[in-house]
Amino acid sequence: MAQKDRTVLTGKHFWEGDVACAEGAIAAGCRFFAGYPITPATEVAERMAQRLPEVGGIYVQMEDEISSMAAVIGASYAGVKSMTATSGPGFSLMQENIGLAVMTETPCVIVDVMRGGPSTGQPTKPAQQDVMQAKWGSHGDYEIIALAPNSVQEMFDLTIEAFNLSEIYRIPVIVLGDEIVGHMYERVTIPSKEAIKIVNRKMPQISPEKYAPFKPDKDLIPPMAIFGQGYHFYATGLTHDEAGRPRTDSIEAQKKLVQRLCDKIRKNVDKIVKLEKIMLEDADVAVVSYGITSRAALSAVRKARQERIKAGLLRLVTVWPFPDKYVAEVAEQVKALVVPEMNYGQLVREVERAAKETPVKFLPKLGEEPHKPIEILDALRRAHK
Amino acid sequence: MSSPQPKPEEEIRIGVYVCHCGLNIAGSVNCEEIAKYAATLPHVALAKDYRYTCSDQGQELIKKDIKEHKLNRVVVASCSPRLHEPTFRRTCEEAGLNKYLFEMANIREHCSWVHLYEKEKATEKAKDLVKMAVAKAALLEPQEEAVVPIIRKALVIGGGVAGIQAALDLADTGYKVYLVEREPSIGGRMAQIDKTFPTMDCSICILAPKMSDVGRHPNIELLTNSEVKEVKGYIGNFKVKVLKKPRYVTKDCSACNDCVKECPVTTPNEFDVGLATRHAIYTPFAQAVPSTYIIDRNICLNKDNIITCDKCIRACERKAIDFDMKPETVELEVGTIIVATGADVYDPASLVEYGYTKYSNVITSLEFERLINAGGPSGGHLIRPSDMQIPKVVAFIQCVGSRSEKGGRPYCSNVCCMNTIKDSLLIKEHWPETQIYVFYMDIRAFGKGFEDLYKRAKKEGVIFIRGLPADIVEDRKTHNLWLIGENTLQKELYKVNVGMVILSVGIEPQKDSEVIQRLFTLSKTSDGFFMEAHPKLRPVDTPTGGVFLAGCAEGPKDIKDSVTQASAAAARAGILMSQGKVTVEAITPLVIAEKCQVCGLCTRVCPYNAIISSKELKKTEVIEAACAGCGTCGAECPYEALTMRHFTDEQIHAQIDAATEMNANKKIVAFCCNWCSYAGADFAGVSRMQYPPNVRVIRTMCSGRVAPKFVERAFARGAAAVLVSGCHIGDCHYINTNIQTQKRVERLWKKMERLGLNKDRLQLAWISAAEGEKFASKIREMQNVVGKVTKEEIEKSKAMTKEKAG
Amino acid sequence: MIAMPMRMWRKPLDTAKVKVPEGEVHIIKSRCKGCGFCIEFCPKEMLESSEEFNERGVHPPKVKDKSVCAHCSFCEAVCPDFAIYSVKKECKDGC
Amino acid sequence: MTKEVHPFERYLRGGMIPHIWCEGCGNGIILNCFVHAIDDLKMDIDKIVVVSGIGCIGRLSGYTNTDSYHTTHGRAIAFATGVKLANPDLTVTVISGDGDLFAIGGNHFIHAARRNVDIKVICANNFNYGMTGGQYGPTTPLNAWTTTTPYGNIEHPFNLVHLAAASGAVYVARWTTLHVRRLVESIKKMLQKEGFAFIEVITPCPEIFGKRNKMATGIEMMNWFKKASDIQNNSDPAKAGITPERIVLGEFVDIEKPTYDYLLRDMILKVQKRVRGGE
Repeated sequence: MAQKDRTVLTGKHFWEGDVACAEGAIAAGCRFFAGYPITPATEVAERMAQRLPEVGGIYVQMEDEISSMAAVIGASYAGVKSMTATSGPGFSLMQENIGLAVMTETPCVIVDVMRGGPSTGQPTKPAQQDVMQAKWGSHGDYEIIALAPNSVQEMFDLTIEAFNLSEIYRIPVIVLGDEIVGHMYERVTIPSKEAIKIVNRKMPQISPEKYAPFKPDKDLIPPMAIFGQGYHFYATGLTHDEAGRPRTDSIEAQKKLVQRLCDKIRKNVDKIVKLEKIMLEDADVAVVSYGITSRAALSAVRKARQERIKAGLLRLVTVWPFPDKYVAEVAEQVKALVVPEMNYGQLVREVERAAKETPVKFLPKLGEEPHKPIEILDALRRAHK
Repeated sequence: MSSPQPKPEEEIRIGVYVCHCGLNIAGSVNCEEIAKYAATLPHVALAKDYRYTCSDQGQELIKKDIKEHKLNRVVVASCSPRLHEPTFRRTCEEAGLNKYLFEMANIREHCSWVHLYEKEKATEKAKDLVKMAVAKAALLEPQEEAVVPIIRKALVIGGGVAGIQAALDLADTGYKVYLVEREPSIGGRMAQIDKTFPTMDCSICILAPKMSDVGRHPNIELLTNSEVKEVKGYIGNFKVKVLKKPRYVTKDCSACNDCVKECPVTTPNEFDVGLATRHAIYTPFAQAVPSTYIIDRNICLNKDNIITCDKCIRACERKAIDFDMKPETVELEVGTIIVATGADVYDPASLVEYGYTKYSNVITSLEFERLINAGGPSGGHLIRPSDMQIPKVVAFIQCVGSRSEKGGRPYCSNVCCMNTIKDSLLIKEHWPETQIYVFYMDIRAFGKGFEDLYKRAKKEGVIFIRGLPADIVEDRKTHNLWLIGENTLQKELYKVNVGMVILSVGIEPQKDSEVIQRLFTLSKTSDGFFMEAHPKLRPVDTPTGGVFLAGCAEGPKDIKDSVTQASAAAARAGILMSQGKVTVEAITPLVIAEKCQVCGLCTRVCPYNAIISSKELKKTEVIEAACAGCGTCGAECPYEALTMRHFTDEQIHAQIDAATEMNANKKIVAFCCNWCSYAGADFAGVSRMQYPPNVRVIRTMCSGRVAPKFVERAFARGAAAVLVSGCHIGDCHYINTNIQTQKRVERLWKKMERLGLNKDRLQLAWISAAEGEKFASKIREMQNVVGKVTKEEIEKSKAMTKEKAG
Repeated sequence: MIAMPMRMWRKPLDTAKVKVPEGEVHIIKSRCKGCGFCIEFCPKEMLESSEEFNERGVHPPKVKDKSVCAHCSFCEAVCPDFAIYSVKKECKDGC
Repeated sequence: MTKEVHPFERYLRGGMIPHIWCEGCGNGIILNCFVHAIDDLKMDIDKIVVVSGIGCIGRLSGYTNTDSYHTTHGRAIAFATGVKLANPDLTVTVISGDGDLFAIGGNHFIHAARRNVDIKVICANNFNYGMTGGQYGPTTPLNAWTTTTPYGNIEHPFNLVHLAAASGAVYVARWTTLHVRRLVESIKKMLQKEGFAFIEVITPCPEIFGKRNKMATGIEMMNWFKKASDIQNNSDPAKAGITPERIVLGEFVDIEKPTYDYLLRDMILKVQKRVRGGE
């Protein structure tokens, strides 16, 4: 009898976000998950533990998040799309090897379902406190990609997107969810397998003898060989040349490598960045928002319009690389920007930097619950005056 | 266990039988007179003389008398108790008399044979000996013998043809056998020899099947490359420690020889007497059993636990090489032991006149065997080492290292004559043109089919010349050899030129035979070979119960004799094991609780830890099974709290008193241990060595039994001199008890000094069973002392008893 | 090994015939760091420190007596720097 | 004269030799033995992955002409776990130091052993942190001198073979860099074994450790190994101590038990079968 394809569960489902995320990963071709239980990301692991074997994938529960991240990199080098899912404390532990993944240009996905910190903080409460850690968490200069879903559907869609980006740019991609999108139940529509766009990493087209594992093509991205194919290549966390040889004492090598690692993202921001521009055409005040907060922001903007306030919403689906250019455009057009965040002021700094003279109104939110639309509406009213 | 005391009211009735032993005794002793004399002694119910007391009729007579005359003690005056005590003890038992109520007077070995020409004196001495025996007999008590089980397993030491035969016989009988061989393979000398005389069989062809039988036999556990390190216990119950040296090759070895091809180090092969090369990993010879190879770590490049060279490891497909093997000590429990440790070959290099090691074409008969052997280094071609050519003329020289007082050994090595004859025929067979000389003293072709072979050799044209060469000179250019000597038949000098000389080297005891000797407390003959318990009646037994001899360890002999002896030894061991139990002589001590002060002195001197005195329990106990009955504890006990059964203080005192009753001041009282010095005295008798008749021998199991008070009593009774004698230090039959003897005698000497007595009157002598002459000369020597002793001194020495020794 | 104490003084007759593997030591001087393991642990003690310096300023080993090399190749196995190896000598007169 | 080519050249990454290790350091011997074992087994080097952590020996993965990965400090085993699980056809070997594997990486070691993941671990034990200049570590002997134990070490060292055995490794052995023949055989055995296998290799570190502990040269340290080593195969690893007088070497564990990889694949097949059948 024909095998039931369980890779893409096409159809309509009523899922929580963590489950949708896991399904997105499987649909994207992820066949390896290494993780460690942590609220509010545990459900991703649980779903993977159940689902991966069905599609011939590997679920392994490691002894901690450090090893989870290391195993994810190992699996990726063995040629399998891999991911892990965690939350604040675990995300901190992963930073070491996220740095390694960046340095060795490893395609992989890290789902961070944000909760309240610092430290153990409020495991069951939502927050947007890891936004900066996602960018700066590991030591040294590097660029990274982070996506911020605001619905269960997006937990599915953006996880697929995350895998595609990581495969294209050979870089770890972070899905910045939060306790709400993670645990909230919503209807999810899964398209047919064919309708889902999947990208796979670029493989070397030359013979092993000629192959240099970190020699980039014009797009600054080196084709990636995988273990066991006879390329006998060497990857190290040390600063290395194109052949992969350690170059711990050469400033040249350091400059060349770090610059490329950053440029391969910076030079491709337009290709990478996803935004939602809502009612911005004639707006004179705008909300800049991402993740779950953007849903409160949207209803606030609608209500403002009913009050004849020309309000609009710029929603950052991609938070990293930060879309300066687009924020700047909006900033020039409006008299003020409103930035609600479930933290004490993180991404707002980037917005301010991009907005230049345009005043930015920051709406912090710490712990317990997300912003209420009315709070954002008030801010818009005031900004409109 | 306490022995049943004779009922007090029972009157002691001793029967005395004086044996003529044909003329052996009657020839120099008046037996009738002795019998008459005996009849006058206390407790003697009847005394008779008889021609052959050991004959059936003789024994019947004794039995009859026991019944008719209600005899409850029997004394036979005849040969050595070491010979016939068992016989007469049996006689008594058959007549319902406890065998411990029998006593013997040794008037043959110790009297008639050693005083052949002084009949009166001999007769007087014989009377004394009988009197002593009667005196002891009156005090004898019946004893019950303890029964010890015999482990039905045997140990055979030595894997030569004798050991192989003994092991196979025992194994086939159904007993478990441990065969211990120190070489990597069994086979011994016979494996090196090409052909056997007189039948000219291929030696290895007839030996190899036996070797593999051993290897395969379900009842035989073969321990090669192993040595016996320690032996404990006693007849039927030996505990033996065997050191198994590592081979560094496991049983997985298929003997494919791949490793050898890779091994980078070589050395001369012992098996080929150095004529061929072997590697560090090797098998001594093709038919070796076990076939498992072995690594010679002395030359292997891998020292300590570092493997520098792994060539053999890599060559071995079966992964059979293991440099981590360690020596292990195997503990065996066996009931019987057969010593078949073989012999060595005489090294002729010391006979400079023959130029061995100086002239390359002078070889030994063993080297010859390897050269003539088709499997040998020259593929069976008799080539001379100097130029690898086959010699036209060869000479054999006989008795190299044998029958010579100056160079080598005094005895005949037994096999060399026939071996040479065999070898000469082999040469004739392959190269008929070869001219062969044999230089000899006598040709001894005494065995079955030997003479025929000798004749054949002569017919084939082998030239026999009587008279060994006085010198051999090499021709520098041709490396031919000139033999110069006298033909003692023609009384003329000869000067013969030959291409090769074969030295017919003799057989000598293993260089390290002392080790085995000590382990089993064996005796050696003057030749250095192990001594049998009795040359005629117990030729394969040793004095140590449960230990037997086979092969050249006992004396030079050919293959046939070795095999015969091996089968005999196997049979003797088999008898013990089939009986399953053995009675131990009831000569162990009894503790008299009321006298014992639990001082622990006995415990300290016991070599077997067989006596335990516990201060807590306030008592001393004897472990019957462990005790060997040497009696040193009895000698040591200051409180006379130990009764040495069958050798009690009273009995020995009675012997001393009897010996010293008349003109003691002319007599020597000699205490001789059963195993060495008494046997030595017997040997003097057997060899008819004459010595003064004034010695009176008192037999104890060990010189350790001789308590100072015995000596003192002898002196107190006016004895002119006292001899205490035992086994040589280190050879003591009771491990080291004779060291106690030495201490005690030294104490007595000090005391004599204090009392101003002539120390020479007390002598200590170590005399082995083979040293008859030493015993005889000792007595002669002491005779001089006796001559000098004055009345006053005799009187003075009576003081000895007044004061305790030491 | 065999305890038979027989005097063995002759050169074995087959000495000429018996072939043992012989080795030939090759030294890659430039790689040597001069730890001296090969010299210290050669079971044939056929190596010694040379007088010359290599580019890293150490004395590479040199062969004292090449005739004794048994081709055990321990030097090769114990060298941390892949600077020495031995090859089996192809022996002439076909063996 | 012709250019000398070492017989193992093809196993070494081009242009990487000479390596960075000091004169008298034993790491090169471990590398030598490792490629020797691969050569003996005629293994397909395309299927061999060498993973290392941080520290002197961490550089080893760069010297083998295989697929190699040089991870962050202590994470080699975790990375290797990912590789092996993702592609079971690969022979994954971790070669790293005592500090890397048993201090910062200790947790990963015991858990990988517990799971019985089919990876091979060779630990170069040089008794200290060499790369950082000789600080004490989890294997530094009591009373030994290092830059951070200027008054002598007061910490008790790990018995690595005991730890490995207790954690569930199916093969455990200890050798020194002087016991190269046994080490090569041991590595061969390990490479052919299924499950978590561990070999501790005592290696000389004269420059950094030895000089502070009365063994100034590699030869001195190797002679210490020679003098003190005592081979006790199949003995109790708990008793396999390391003291100045006695270094117990040998094979301590060689057992069979289902590997994590096997159980995992087996489970996946079962699940997929059920799925095909349709729940």
